[in-house]
Amino acid sequence: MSHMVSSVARTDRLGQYLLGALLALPFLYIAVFYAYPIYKVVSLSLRDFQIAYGIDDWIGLGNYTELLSSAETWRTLGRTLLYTAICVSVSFGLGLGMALLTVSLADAFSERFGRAFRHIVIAPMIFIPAAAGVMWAFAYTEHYGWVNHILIALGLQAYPWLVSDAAFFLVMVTDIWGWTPFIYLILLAALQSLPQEPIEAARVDGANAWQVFRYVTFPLLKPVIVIALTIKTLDTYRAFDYLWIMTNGGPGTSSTTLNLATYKAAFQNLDFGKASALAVITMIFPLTVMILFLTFRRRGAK
Amino acid sequence: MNRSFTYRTSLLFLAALAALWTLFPFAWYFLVSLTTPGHIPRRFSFPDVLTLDSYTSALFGSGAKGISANYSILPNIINSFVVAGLTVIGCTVLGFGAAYVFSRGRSTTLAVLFNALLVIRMTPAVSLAVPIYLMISAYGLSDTHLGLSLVHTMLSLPLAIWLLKGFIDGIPTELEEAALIDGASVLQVLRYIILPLAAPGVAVAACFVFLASYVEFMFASILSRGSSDTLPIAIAGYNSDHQTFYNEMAAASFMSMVPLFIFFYFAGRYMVRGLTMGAVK
Amino acid sequence: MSYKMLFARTAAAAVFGLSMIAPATGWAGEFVEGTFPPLKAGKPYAGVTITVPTQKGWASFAPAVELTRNFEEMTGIKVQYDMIPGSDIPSKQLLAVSQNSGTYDIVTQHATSFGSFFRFLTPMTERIEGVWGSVDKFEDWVFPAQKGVKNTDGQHYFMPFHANAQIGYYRKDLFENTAEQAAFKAKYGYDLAPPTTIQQVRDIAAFFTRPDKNLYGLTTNWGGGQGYAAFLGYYSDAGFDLLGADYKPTMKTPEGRQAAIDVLNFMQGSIHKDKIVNPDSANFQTGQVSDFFLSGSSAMAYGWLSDYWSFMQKPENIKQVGPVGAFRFPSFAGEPKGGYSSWWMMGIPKDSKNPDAAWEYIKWILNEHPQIEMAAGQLPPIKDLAYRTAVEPGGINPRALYDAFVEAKITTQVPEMSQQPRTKGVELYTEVIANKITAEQFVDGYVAEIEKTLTSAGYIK
Amino acid sequence: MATVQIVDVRKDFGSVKVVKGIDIDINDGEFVALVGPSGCGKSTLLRMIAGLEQITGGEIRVGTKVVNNVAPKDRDIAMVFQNYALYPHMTVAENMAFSLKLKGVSKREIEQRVNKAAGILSLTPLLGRLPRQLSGGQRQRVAMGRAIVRDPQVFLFDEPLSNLDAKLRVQMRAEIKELYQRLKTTTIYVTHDQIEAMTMADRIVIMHDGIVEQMGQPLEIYDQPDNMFVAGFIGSPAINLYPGAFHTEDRAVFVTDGGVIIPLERPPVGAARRRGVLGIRPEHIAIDPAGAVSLAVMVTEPTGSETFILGRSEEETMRCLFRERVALKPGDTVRLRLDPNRILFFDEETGRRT
Repeated sequence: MSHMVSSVARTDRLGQYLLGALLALPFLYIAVFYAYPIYKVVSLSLRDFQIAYGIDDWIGLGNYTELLSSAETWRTLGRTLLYTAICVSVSFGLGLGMALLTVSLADAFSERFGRAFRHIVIAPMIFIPAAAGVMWAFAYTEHYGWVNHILIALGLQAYPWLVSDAAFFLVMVTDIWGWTPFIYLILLAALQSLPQEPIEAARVDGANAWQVFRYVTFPLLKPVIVIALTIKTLDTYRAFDYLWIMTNGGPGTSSTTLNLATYKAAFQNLDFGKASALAVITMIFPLTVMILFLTFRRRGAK
Repeated sequence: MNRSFTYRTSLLFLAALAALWTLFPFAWYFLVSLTTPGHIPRRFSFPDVLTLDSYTSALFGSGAKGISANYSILPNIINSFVVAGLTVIGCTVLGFGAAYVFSRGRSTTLAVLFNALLVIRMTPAVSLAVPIYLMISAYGLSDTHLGLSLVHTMLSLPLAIWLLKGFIDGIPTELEEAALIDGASVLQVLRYIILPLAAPGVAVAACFVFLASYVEFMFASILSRGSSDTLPIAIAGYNSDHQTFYNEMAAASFMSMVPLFIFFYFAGRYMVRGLTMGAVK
Repeated sequence: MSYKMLFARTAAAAVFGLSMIAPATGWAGEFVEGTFPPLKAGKPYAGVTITVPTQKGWASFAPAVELTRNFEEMTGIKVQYDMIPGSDIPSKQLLAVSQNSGTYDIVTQHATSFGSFFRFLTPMTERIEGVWGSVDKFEDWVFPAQKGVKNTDGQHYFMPFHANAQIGYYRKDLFENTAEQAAFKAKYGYDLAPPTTIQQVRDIAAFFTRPDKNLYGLTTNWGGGQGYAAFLGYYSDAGFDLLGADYKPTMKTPEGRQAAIDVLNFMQGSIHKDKIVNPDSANFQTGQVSDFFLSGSSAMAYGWLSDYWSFMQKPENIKQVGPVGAFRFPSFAGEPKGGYSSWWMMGIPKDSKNPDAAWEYIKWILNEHPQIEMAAGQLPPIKDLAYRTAVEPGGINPRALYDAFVEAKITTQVPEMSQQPRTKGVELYTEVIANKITAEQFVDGYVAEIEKTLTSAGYIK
Repeated sequence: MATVQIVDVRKDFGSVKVVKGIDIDINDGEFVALVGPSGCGKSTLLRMIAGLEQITGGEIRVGTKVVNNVAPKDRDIAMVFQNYALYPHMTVAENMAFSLKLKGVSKREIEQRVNKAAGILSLTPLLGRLPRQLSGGQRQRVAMGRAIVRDPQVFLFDEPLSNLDAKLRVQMRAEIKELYQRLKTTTIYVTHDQIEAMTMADRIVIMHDGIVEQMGQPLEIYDQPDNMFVAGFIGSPAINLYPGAFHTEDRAVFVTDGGVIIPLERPPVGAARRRGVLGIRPEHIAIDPAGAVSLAVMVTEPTGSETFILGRSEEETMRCLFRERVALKPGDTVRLRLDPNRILFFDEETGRRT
């Protein structure tokens, strides 16, 4: 604790121990509930561990070779990345659009109007994801859901949406609906705290709206965008609720992402060994991204 | 601002489109919560029966047999609040001191530990599910409030520390030094200076932790066997093998959003900070 | 006669004619009077609390939960229920008992998943002999399905407490409407009546499918796990067990393969090609089927509908559909061959802290009082009781349910079948019902999964 | 009250040496100002005296007690911070009472002492207010109140006036001085403002780059700066400094590198043909038609009481300050006389005054 900015720890030996303990406590907790499970999941992934059948044998990389040689695993990985890519990019586009719209509304009408619009846009955030999941699943039912009602009103046929190939993409719609406000809020906050001078200067210099955005606003927003996209990407990658509640990963495995595959292997098939191997595979991507991000940010800070 | 009529009209049009996109699913679902199973519209129309029965029967399990789940979400509300409450206590108690040290300390070790928090926050929860399940059941804590809140504490601790650090960063170190010179010990500095000044921050962090626990689904579903089901599990549970009570499910969904609603009024302006773990202020 | 009156009658019978229906009851003072299977007198396990898992939101079990007070008063044993969501019933309990944590004193399982539990349960033969005199007498007392529950060691590990079968419902007002009858006869050449062959099901469903009038011919519970169970039910009713004597999947034989394909083609085609089944059926569980049927949008319905039979007999609930009739769903083999039984059972795990108190509970739930109370949504697994609730005049269950059940079977269980192959089966099934794969692809994939699992588990050499 | 002795005190932050061995003896009841540009180590030194920074080397004594390893709370000192560091969640009274409360002083005595201090600083009507409800000057007074209420042995001030506007600063300066005169407590006062240091302190310590450049009474330092740094640092507008060479052939003159020839009355001993730096304060330059230096006026800044002129002479710029009003405008040329008695010379290499 010798490198304390405040003098508190430096001047009090007892205080040093106390602060050490204050720091040690949560990390002890993290050691028990994070570090140990990480160690454990890696070690379990090297075993054929099926608790219900009393099987618990060390099989080395057996689970991995089995998983990595299965086309389904690669399809699952592809699906996970597709889900992440689509949800993140569409949410980003919509979020940015609505943030710009909010600023324009406040500018063209009144601050209050902008605020009211903001309240509307973030409404999905006040719904528990599980509730949003059942709500959207309901919307796709043939006889009660408004999606089919609209189709029928338009003279089209109703369609069993969630038991079709469309299901995977419909979960994405829910994800986008539920999480666009996240990106929106961050971008809006950033937009509203942008220095006005460069934008005004650009206007005076004769830039049109698009040029102001392209050459001034967007570059100024860039650091925030990088952070928002990183967090959103990793959060989407971890997505579980919507997929599980709306489709259970189906039909078949057509909406099973790595998260769901891990969950199913563990808690439906009770194959803890294989589930652990999947869990490790699932972790690799976010941990790599995180480490790259932190290195990048460190360099940026220097 | 002098803007052309076309410009303003197209802005309004876009705003209406965005509002439709976010609000329409709610509106439809809200209508469902206001009717009874036999009266959920089967075509694009308004339900012919409007009643608050779904709310009372979801809340008290008082609905008529056969057309109601006969299931009260009151115990689930209590479960949710107890688990989230314990999680808030865990995160604040564990996180406050660490946040202080992170805020005031400068060393490579601290920097590494602090980044570790971000890595922990971004680890897919499902990757920890198996070992945590085994641990929690080995200690006989599955299907208990404590067991679930121990896990939720783990999940939210990084965010809590991150947020609290942000707030403590805003407290000038001179205040601590003044207190030191005034004769305070480290504990007294924390007790009389940092804690009262960080109190709004603690409240905001507590809100985030509370909500994170309140909406968490996966661990709540893995670790519960029924008697400690939290609200999300109960809501999803209306969709059972036997029957789906859409109207009560909708009513329960709308009732469950009350704490989130309050939160947006109480700490909404800290949203961004919480969402990005303070990376963007 | 309402079931309450029926209950009064049977209760009286229980008190005065106990010795007649309870031949194995020993010395009267040893047992609580009026109970059969008899509960030990003198509250030997008073003060003990047992934990009993059961399914969440299970209407037909709810009366038993309510009646638990009686049990607690009689025995001094406290009962704590864990309400587990239906889809987690196998996994949560399996995980609990496999960790030797003593979480549960009783395991509550369904016929699709009990196999995995044998290794964690205590055999019940001795206890059964103590009450019924012999295992044979016990097996005679309940439906034959129970014989399929035995483990390979020939012992019973589970006691049944709830029986159910999938049956069909139809709207009497439509079927008995003379105009409809005439139109039907003119079109198909035979009389409109509850179907007895699959072809008739198709005909009638097609006849009544009028989407413009918001009417479908048939609504079924073919969503996810229940649809998979429905498939197994049809397959079983065509005379096939899932596994043969050598543990090889019967779908590998040409006949089995054809039967499975017929069934799946019917299910898939009804939704996607012929469109004679309400398309939501691909997503429906029984409750939704019942709800949809009650709203008047379907001429026939299929599922675990007895849960809703007594509900549908009440005039206020059938305003839109009029009187409702039940029928035994036809078999793909022409003659029904027993079908597939929903058989809910309780066993006592080895790690139970109070196995004897748990046994008292199991005996109690098989008693007439709780069984009759629960019969409003199920069939008692006890033949005699079931007969009274369904066949005797004034019974609260449809006759078709009893008929469907008498010969119902339980698929051969090996522990490994209830997890990975089941998950795979459900996955493949959902792809069939979503029209993503063909019936043949299902059979091939499913057979391969079963063979893989059972080979690696050592059943298939 | 106590003496403070600082003996060879050093402070390193990692490999950076911030304070490089400082010796200062402060007498009992003395008011000493530590002054220097930012980064000179004056605040670090003060914080070491307070106990807020560990001492890397040397010794600090308060009274007779070595306090190197004594916690701040046990040093019996009080400190006023640059931004006042008032506890924002406590009222004025609570702020002032905090140290007494921690010490376990009885409620009655706390009240008495707080009231007394508040009376001295005319804070009595404000006792119930929170710091955010106070003006800058009031906050400053509360900070002082918090210090005096404890009756400490030493007062430490860390640039206490730098957050106030110019007018208030002058007023508070007087108040602090008055307070000091009343209490006569040993006071160490850190500032970067030389006027504050000059006007308030009994003794000034001028620090630069972690060392003491000069220590002494204000006017002594002004008139006889030990070196070029001190000369340049003290005095506003700043002293004119011209590197150049002495010529003694004809008559004694100093020729700056920029070509200005300045006549000298008596050159420093052994100055012939040697190089050096000439220093002349702006107020020691007078308008004199017979003066030796000609100045082309570039900027005039009349403030009423005095007139500042920036001009060009040959290749040098020159700052002049006249007490009288002069009617000069840019472009004018004027002849000046540099008061030879006031001219200072410094060694070009060492910067020391010769």
